[in-house]
Amino acid sequence: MKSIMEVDEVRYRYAGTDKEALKGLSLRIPEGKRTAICGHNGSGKSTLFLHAIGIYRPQSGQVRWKGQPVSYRPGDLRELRRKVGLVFQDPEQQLILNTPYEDIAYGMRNAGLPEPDIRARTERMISSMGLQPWADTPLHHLSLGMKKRTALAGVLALEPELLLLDEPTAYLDRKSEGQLIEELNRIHAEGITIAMATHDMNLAYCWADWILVMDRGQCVMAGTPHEVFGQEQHIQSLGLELPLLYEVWQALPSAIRREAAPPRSIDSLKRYLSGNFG
Amino acid sequence: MKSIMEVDEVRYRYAGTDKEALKGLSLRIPEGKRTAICGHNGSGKSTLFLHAIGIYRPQSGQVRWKGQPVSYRPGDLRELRRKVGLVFQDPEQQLILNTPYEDIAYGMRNAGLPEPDIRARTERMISSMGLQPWADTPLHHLSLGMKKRTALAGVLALEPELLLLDEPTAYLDRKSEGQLIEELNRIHAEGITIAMATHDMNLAYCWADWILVMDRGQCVMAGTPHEVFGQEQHIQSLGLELPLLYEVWQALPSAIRREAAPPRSIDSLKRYLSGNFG
Amino acid sequence: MKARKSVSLLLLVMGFTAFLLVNEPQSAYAMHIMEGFLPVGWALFWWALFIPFFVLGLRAIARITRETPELKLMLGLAGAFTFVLSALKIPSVTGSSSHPTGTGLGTVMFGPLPMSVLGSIVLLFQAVLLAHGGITTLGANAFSMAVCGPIVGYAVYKWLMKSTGKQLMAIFFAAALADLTTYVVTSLQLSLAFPAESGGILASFVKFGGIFATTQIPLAVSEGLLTVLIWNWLKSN
Amino acid sequence: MIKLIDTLSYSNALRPVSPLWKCGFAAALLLLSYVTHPQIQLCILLWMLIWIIGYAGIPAKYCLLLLGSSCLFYLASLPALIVEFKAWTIYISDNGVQTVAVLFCRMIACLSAMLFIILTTPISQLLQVMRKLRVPALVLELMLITYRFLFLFLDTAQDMYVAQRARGGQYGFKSKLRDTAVIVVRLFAKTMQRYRGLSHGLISRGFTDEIKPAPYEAGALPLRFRLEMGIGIVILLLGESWLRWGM
Repeated sequence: MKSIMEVDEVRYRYAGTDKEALKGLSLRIPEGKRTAICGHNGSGKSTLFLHAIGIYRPQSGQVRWKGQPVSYRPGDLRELRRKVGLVFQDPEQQLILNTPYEDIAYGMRNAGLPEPDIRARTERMISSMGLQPWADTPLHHLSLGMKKRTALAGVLALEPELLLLDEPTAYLDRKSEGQLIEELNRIHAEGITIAMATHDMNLAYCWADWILVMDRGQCVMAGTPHEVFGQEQHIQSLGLELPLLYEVWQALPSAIRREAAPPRSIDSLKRYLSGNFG
Repeated sequence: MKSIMEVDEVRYRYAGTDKEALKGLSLRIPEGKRTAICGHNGSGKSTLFLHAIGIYRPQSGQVRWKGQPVSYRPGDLRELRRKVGLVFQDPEQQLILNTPYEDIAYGMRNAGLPEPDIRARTERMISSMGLQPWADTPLHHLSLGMKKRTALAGVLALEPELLLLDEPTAYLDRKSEGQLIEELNRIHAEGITIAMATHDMNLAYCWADWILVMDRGQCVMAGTPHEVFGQEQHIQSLGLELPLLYEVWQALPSAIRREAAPPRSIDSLKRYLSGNFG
Repeated sequence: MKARKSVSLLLLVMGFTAFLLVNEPQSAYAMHIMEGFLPVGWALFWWALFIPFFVLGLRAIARITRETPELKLMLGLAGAFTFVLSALKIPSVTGSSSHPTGTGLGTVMFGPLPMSVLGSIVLLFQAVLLAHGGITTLGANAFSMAVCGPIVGYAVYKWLMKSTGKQLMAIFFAAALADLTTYVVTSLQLSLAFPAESGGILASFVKFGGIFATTQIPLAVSEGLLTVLIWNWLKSN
Repeated sequence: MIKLIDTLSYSNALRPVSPLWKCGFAAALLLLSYVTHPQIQLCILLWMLIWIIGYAGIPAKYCLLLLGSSCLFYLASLPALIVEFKAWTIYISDNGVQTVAVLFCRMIACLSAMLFIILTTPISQLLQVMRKLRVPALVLELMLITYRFLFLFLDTAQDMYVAQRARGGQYGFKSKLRDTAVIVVRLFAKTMQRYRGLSHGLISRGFTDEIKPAPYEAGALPLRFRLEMGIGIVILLLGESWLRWGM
């Protein structure tokens, strides 16, 4: 498995605090996969992301992009930030201009793309995200789900190779969450590597190909969903809960489960049950 | 079923907007129960709460407290606000003094309680909320979960008869959410009526005794969790999702479900399955 | 021999100062006279001069908040906003970055008298939370930044609006001149306290003014431009 | 920097000590620093460092960092104080050098007394002291709200700044100026939003016309400190009179 980004023994302490936010963190984000990075608030997920785009610089250790150590010269950093798109948890933080149309173009204008290109790409993003009816609506009139989609569109417009998302579904209702996940799967199908920080274990379980678990500034588990959640004890000792679907599955009588792999969506559970017992 | 607060045909339109936030809303909050008010963002839940404590005044219709129409004279309003405690979604909105210890006392000082009483009650609240280690830490050093507990403590210190909570679990991780719910159940056991606005259907399903569903400024469903979620079609037509546990339950073969009532927590599901098929 | 030593010392000090002023992002805070710098007489004098303006501002605020107590919340928040404004790093036309004072924008938004109160609160917090400025010199600093700056800014704004009607130009000069006034008054305060051996107060004023001009004049231009941009945005939203 | 001082003021070992005593002590030393000779002023500096680093447990590096960065103004003013122009010649005046030396001693002594206060006493306690000193309630209320929201707004501004850099902004003079303007505007909108939210939040908690602060709670001052303060000040005074009148 090739990794697109590697973090090696990184330590980071915020100025004026005693506690280290990252305590010798090492992890790899595999290329071409959908990775979920799980952990509590304060486990260092956001700090990790700010290292990934070179906003923070490790106090010791190294961040590598496609095997090469990240260079912190201003020009190289801009280049890196074009290849690695970061969508922040709070779209209010990220949205800069007045309307989705203007805001989506912001990053491209900074990157110095020619105006006709910017216009074409913006329109493409707007329509693929289903934002046409609101393209010229002031952002503060939009719902949170809409704002999140605008923030995502602004990052995707730059055609990053790696997309990082910080708690993308936080505080979305299930409908907007579903739309967002669909959108992410579409993007992934186009060949973009995606890594998402989340504390929603249900989401991580049903969406990710690869799971990393962070705890107090370190990466403590890594593997496929089945590998990671198979270690129930370990997960629970970290104070994380198991995915509901996984728990239900484990609670079913073994006569029903047989040797089947645990289903990762409610639909596949339904299909399994109706196929075998309908 | 006696209601502690009733809202009757209330209409309210924010100044400068065309849309009515409440369109003839009628609902009853039953006394002594745990009520969940569900609905999308923008369905009028927060506007309802601001009516309940008399910050907004209905443009038509009536709000009744224990059968009596609410009076909007300043003295009566202060009295009402002592009986009805409102915890806002964003704790920054209602915390004003520097530390949990000082802030929890704020409401009591406004109510003109004698100092020794204030001190005793504040200390009681601090310890029952598990805030001792942070009692003298400035608020801006606390985590969101801690701030939410402080805001709740400040409201509870006034010993309200009805406690209203606006999206109390928003932005909390699952662990803090669990602590908060436990706290609410303890308060409820002491005889306080609780109503919580939420769009987390899983939470509403497993926590509430009574569920109200709001949609576009009206109350469209009311009943026990089983009654409300039994109307699957109706819930889904409102764009709300069913609780995950409920869906899983419905997916189980009817040979397993038999005539049992759907379980409302993962533990009771496990117990049911192991009791019948273990 | 002695002269050569003096000259090399002089060059060293000047080089060091220039380095600090240009490279230190906190150079604008350096315009706050530090704790213990002014002789006791002058420190008291500037306190005495500042307090009447503060009281006037306070009375203006008390008048509005008596009718609508909630406006207190607004003014307190405006204080926090002004503090953050003064803590933002803005690029200066010389290429280094600096901190705006925010008095120009605050004056146009909240008026000069409330600004004298908010500005003093901001200065006090800068002294207590950042160790920039001081308590004994708060009177002098507040007089230059929270009193003179806003008054000049406001007067310039009103006058330009009346005579030309060009709002953006008025905003630019209000913000830039509020900044410049602060700088000129501070230089004056310093030269009064430390007159030169030869040439007295005037020579001293030229010396102090000359040193701080390297950062403060570019900063005033930048802050003027920034305030115009902000104003454009606020209007278009 | 701002979070550093704030955090230290809440977590240092002298926090429980009565704020009124600490302020009185610091005020007395400020006054002494203004009227005494350089030798005494340097004693004040040393004594204050013992209180700050020794008794309050502030790490020495932070203390020296703060002393150093505060001297920036002093350094910047140096040329103006010692360089003289006369008849087209530039020279360093001996008087100027002496002024500068004397000034340095006074300033560093005052600075250490001020650092003692700001590093050991949190703002909330300073507000209580100011209330005791009869600063108008309105000023204190405004300061309270300002302080309460200062960190929130700073974080918001910082977050927006980071997001702009993540999206390739804040690069070059024009883009920096424009992006900073956007931050200010967004922050202003948020300020107004906060204002509405806060007024609802406080009204629901019974706010009518004033924000009632917590009452002053006198912390104890250990006898050992009381003795050291008293004896120390007497020794400084004696030293000063000896220097002045050669007793």
